Amino acid sequence: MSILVDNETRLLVQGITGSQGAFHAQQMIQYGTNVVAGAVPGRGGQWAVGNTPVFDTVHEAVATTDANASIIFVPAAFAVDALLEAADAGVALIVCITENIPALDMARARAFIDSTDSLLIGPNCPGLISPGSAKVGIMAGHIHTPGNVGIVSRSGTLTYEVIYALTERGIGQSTAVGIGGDPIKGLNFLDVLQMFERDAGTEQVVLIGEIGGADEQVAADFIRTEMSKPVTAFIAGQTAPPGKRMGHAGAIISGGEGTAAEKIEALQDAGVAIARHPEEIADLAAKNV
Amino acid sequence: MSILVDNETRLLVQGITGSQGAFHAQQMIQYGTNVVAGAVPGRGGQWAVGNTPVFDTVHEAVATTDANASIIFVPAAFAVDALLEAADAGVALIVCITENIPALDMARARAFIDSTDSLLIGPNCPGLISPGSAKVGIMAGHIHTPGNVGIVSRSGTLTYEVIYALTERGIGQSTAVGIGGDPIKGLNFLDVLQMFERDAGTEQVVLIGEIGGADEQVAADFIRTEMSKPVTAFIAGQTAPPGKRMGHAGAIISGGEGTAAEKIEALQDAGVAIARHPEEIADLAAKNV
Amino acid sequence: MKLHEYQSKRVFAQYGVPIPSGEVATTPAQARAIAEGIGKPVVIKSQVLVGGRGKAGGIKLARTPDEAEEVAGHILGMDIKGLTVKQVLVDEAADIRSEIYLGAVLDRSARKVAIMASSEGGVEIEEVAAQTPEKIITVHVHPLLGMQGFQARQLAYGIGLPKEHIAAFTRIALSLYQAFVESDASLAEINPLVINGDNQLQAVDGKILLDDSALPRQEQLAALRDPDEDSPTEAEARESGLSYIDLDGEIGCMVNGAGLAMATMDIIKLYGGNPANFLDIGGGAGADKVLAALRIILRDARVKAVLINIFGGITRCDEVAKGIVEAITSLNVEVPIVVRMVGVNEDEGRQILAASNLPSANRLSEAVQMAVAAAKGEGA
Amino acid sequence: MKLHEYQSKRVFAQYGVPIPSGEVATTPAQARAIAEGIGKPVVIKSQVLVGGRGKAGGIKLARTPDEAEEVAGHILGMDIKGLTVKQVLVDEAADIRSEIYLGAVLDRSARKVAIMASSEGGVEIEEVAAQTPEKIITVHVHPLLGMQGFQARQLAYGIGLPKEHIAAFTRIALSLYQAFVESDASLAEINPLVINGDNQLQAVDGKILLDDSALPRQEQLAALRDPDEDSPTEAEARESGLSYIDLDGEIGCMVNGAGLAMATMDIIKLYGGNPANFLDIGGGAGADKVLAALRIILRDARVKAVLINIFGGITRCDEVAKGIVEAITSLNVEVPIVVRMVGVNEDEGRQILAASNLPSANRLSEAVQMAVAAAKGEGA
Repeated sequence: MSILVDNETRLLVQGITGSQGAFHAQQMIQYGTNVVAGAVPGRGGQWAVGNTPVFDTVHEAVATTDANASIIFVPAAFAVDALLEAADAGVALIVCITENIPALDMARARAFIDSTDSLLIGPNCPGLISPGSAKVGIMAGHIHTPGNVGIVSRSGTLTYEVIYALTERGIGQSTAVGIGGDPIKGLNFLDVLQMFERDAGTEQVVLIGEIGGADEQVAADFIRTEMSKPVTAFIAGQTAPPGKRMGHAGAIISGGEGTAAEKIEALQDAGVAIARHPEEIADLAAKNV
Repeated sequence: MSILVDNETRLLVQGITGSQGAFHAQQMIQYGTNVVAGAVPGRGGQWAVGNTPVFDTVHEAVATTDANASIIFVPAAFAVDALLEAADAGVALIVCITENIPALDMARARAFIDSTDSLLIGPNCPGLISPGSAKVGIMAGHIHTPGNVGIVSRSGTLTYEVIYALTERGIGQSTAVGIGGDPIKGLNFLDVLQMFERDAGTEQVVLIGEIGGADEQVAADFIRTEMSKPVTAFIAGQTAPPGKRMGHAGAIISGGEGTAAEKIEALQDAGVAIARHPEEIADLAAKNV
Repeated sequence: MKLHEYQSKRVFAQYGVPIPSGEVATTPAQARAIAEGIGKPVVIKSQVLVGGRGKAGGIKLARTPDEAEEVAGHILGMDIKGLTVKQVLVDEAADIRSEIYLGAVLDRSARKVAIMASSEGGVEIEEVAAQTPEKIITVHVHPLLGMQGFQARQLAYGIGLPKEHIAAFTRIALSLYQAFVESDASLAEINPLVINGDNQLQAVDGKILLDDSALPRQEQLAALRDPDEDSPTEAEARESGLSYIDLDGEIGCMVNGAGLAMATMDIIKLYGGNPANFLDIGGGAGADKVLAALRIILRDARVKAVLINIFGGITRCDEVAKGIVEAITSLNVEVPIVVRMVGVNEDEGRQILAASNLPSANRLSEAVQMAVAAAKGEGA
Repeated sequence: MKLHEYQSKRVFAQYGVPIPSGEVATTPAQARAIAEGIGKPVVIKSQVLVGGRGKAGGIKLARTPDEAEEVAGHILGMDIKGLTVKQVLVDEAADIRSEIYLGAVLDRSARKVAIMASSEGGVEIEEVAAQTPEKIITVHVHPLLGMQGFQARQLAYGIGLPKEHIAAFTRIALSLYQAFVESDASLAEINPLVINGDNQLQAVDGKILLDDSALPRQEQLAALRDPDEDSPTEAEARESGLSYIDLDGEIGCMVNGAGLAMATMDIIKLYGGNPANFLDIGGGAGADKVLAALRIILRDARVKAVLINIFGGITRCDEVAKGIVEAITSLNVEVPIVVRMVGVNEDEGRQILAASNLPSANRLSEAVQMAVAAAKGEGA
């Protein structure tokens, strides 16, 4: 079992004719994801990546193919329009890979999406994967293996590092969700932890956080008070100097908020095992198997 | 018993130091309404209408007096700010008397209010009254008498006419709600009918509609499918010529939508007794007593 | 409030919608000069605030400046549905390849602005809605989010627009929404939006209705009001703060409150009479407003009786009575007046009226029956 | 991206916020001329993109043009926290009666812009937050609705502003929000907002941070970038599309992905080393980016060893390997380089590297330990 995506996922790829969109659509299809349609204005009626029909609008794509999830590979200047379109068309799960979307645009978009029934993951995220059933993202599929560890992370390659270490030790994953590093985004740690807590196929959870914001502290609160499954965590940026932006827009410390030390303390207080480096996560997770 | 307002109502008057606000605050207090505060920017710390404390902001008024309802007597140019302020401060029931608020402002305000827990009545309405316990509006209190007929109306003086006829025949009212005649407003017929249907103190309902829009048709649908209590209705504007605006911004017929004939037919199909003139409502209601 | 075609198109043009080059003329000579300036065939279009100008002969093609002068001379002064044509728009004639409808309207049920498009432009959208509703594509705009690009594309692809026009159409649709919102419109239509001989989109006809409640903050647009939109009497009433509409009957009515005024008209009809007008004196009217209202009603020669129906509340009966007495004293009243007055200060009001010996009633239906009888000369 | 004080205040002024009259000078003579033009005492303020300019002696009063020239001569060229003062703002000196704080910041937890005000202006808001948090009034703005008048009044009354200043403050707060949103800021502060000798509100100091993601659509603001904001190396990295930050350690790192880069730094520290930099080559970097990254790292004389950590995905290991080989060939590499490469095309990458005889490891922790040892001269 898994959360958010599985064999029932019928995926729409927004921007399927771009180089990123086409490449990853191909990769997702190869992994076994059920890619049912693409949407690119002006390309309606064409076929992409083999036999995937392309539509001019998301509404048309959804009406024709019953797509229930969408992944967005659209340049930053058009990505907000694309995700609003998906939400307006009633797509249940929207995954936005695009990076460098202005934060105020995301604040507006998120406020709108919250008034719909859609869930958003990202932007600026690698997407998510339920190993063995569906990959809706840009991660390398082959490093994953099915299992019962749920993973939620703000980071991309750092997550691969952890997955790699887990898989090497024979510990499989139920679903790995990359929520992205932007300051304003869709699902956060709390939302995903709640889903893992409810998911019968997930027996323990790995949380990969980083400096900036307070989402890890909010997650810690939930873990302490509501969560029955064991959690292991790693927080990146312990050595990052304050006030400098480390790539992710979210990874900036201002006014003393969001240091690695604060986050680690909050998580430890909630009974979370803290790994000192990514590979140690696998060691700690192994104890819970 | 009654809906929306009663002895538990703690009323804030926004614009209490204006001539309308002061006059009607006085009238409401005389009727027995529990007026706990006024809000007027720049008048904080003063007293109005005898011993009602005035605050600069609604948040301060609510924090100090636990006001749970607000009535707005503020000029059209400032009324939307006033009602957003009340909603933001968590006031449960907001009654906006002000007329001539631009429709697009109301569309925006309503979209915001829908994201809060507040209910809005109006704008451009006479307010509402639960006879014998609370008057939150500008109607003449003395023509009402306590009883178990619920009234919901888009019109002001026309409602008084009906109430007057009911009271003259000894038929009392549980609550009379003037929802106002504007095209975009807070509670509509449907919302108030649902409340009356649930209210143990209401045994039958009188609906007073007029030309324009389709709210009466929506109400008819609910009455037909969900409502157990008898409903009597009058629709004003049967002789109004199409395309002309009859005072209320809502009372305009365009493109054949919203004629009195359509509305009457829909209500009759739902089993509603239709009065040919306002006084006849009392005759019809008397049959249900 | 309605804007003329040329005013509406200028508003659209401010937001970047392409419109034909053209100017307004009030004389045939001006029309000729404009046509000369354009240097191509022109269309002479009467500017009156009613529909059906084309069918009435108020829109004509002119191939030369001579013809423009002649056609303008014919159209200027023409009567269209009771309105005299005082100005014509002289527009470069478009070589029309196809006609699209594009409109924005406030949808009160959805509480949102609806943007509609149809490949069937050039006819009234109500007609399309009745005959081929599937040819109308509608999107609703979230009031706080505003219109989005994807919505414009939904319309464009929805009406099957050729690919080469999608981008231009999208810009025009977003502009129309912007114009609608920033003008506080209740309706804004481009019909037809044509694909012309140069294969460009162009708004050939336009229409804007403004939200009257927003006019105080739309000074520039409010200043465009054509006094001919309302009858002189309606305009005078508006000046006095009254809401008045001319009707065809014989019983003048003066009522406080729009709903009650409409109900009063309905009851007049019910008892066999016909209302001569709708007149709402509003809430809290004083004696001066009442006087102004009666002056307007009594000027109408068709009026055979007057019915005054006041339910006192904010409006006080004694104030209304004062106005009535003043009217009777100062105006030459030749028709019977029936007064029905209930509510705040009704006793004081009746006392003031007592001297004037006016027939009055307590119940509304009774008062209406008296007025109907009086209008029929059956005495009151 | 940070704006200078004078740039920030000019942005605010465009939105109607009152600011002191003043100009920027790059020479003492210019400062004198500006002071003469103002004709009143002035403040000479160093324009450098760091805090604490006042304490560092970078802000001084000058009563006369002579004094302005002298003071400007002193401040220009001064070193403040490693930055050389190249320009000063010569502002009319305000007669300050009281100081207010007013700021807007994107609150990521609330996902809204927070507007904060305090009667304790003129000091850092963090200090007020730590000592007298009750003196900070905050409102959150609904992203779709925008800031409302009532919210500005909540701030004004909340900080106990005298009645006479409420209206002006309200306008300024709404302007600040507008400036924030239309500039795509992540922070916009007026501190202090003063009540001056003429009893008027005036923004005496201002600060704006811009959202880097929005710079492509903020061309005018983006053009204001001060190249001194970043070190020359950081600026060069940005030109090459790399995310680079100078640090103090001895181990240069090159990583793909920000989270993995931070984690790599953390592990270096864990094993007793110190990272010399943060460097994220981003996703899908080619050989040229890798070459540019290594050139930047190797230029730092403090670097005693380089750690390359690549988890192939969008980034292909063979491409990275090509860049490394090119760097070794073309640059004068005098320090050991440890490569750790896993993922897409790792075998091809290793083959390319084989010739170069670089130490490599499969596990990250192992690679880090090798790099730390190498930096300590313990051989790799």
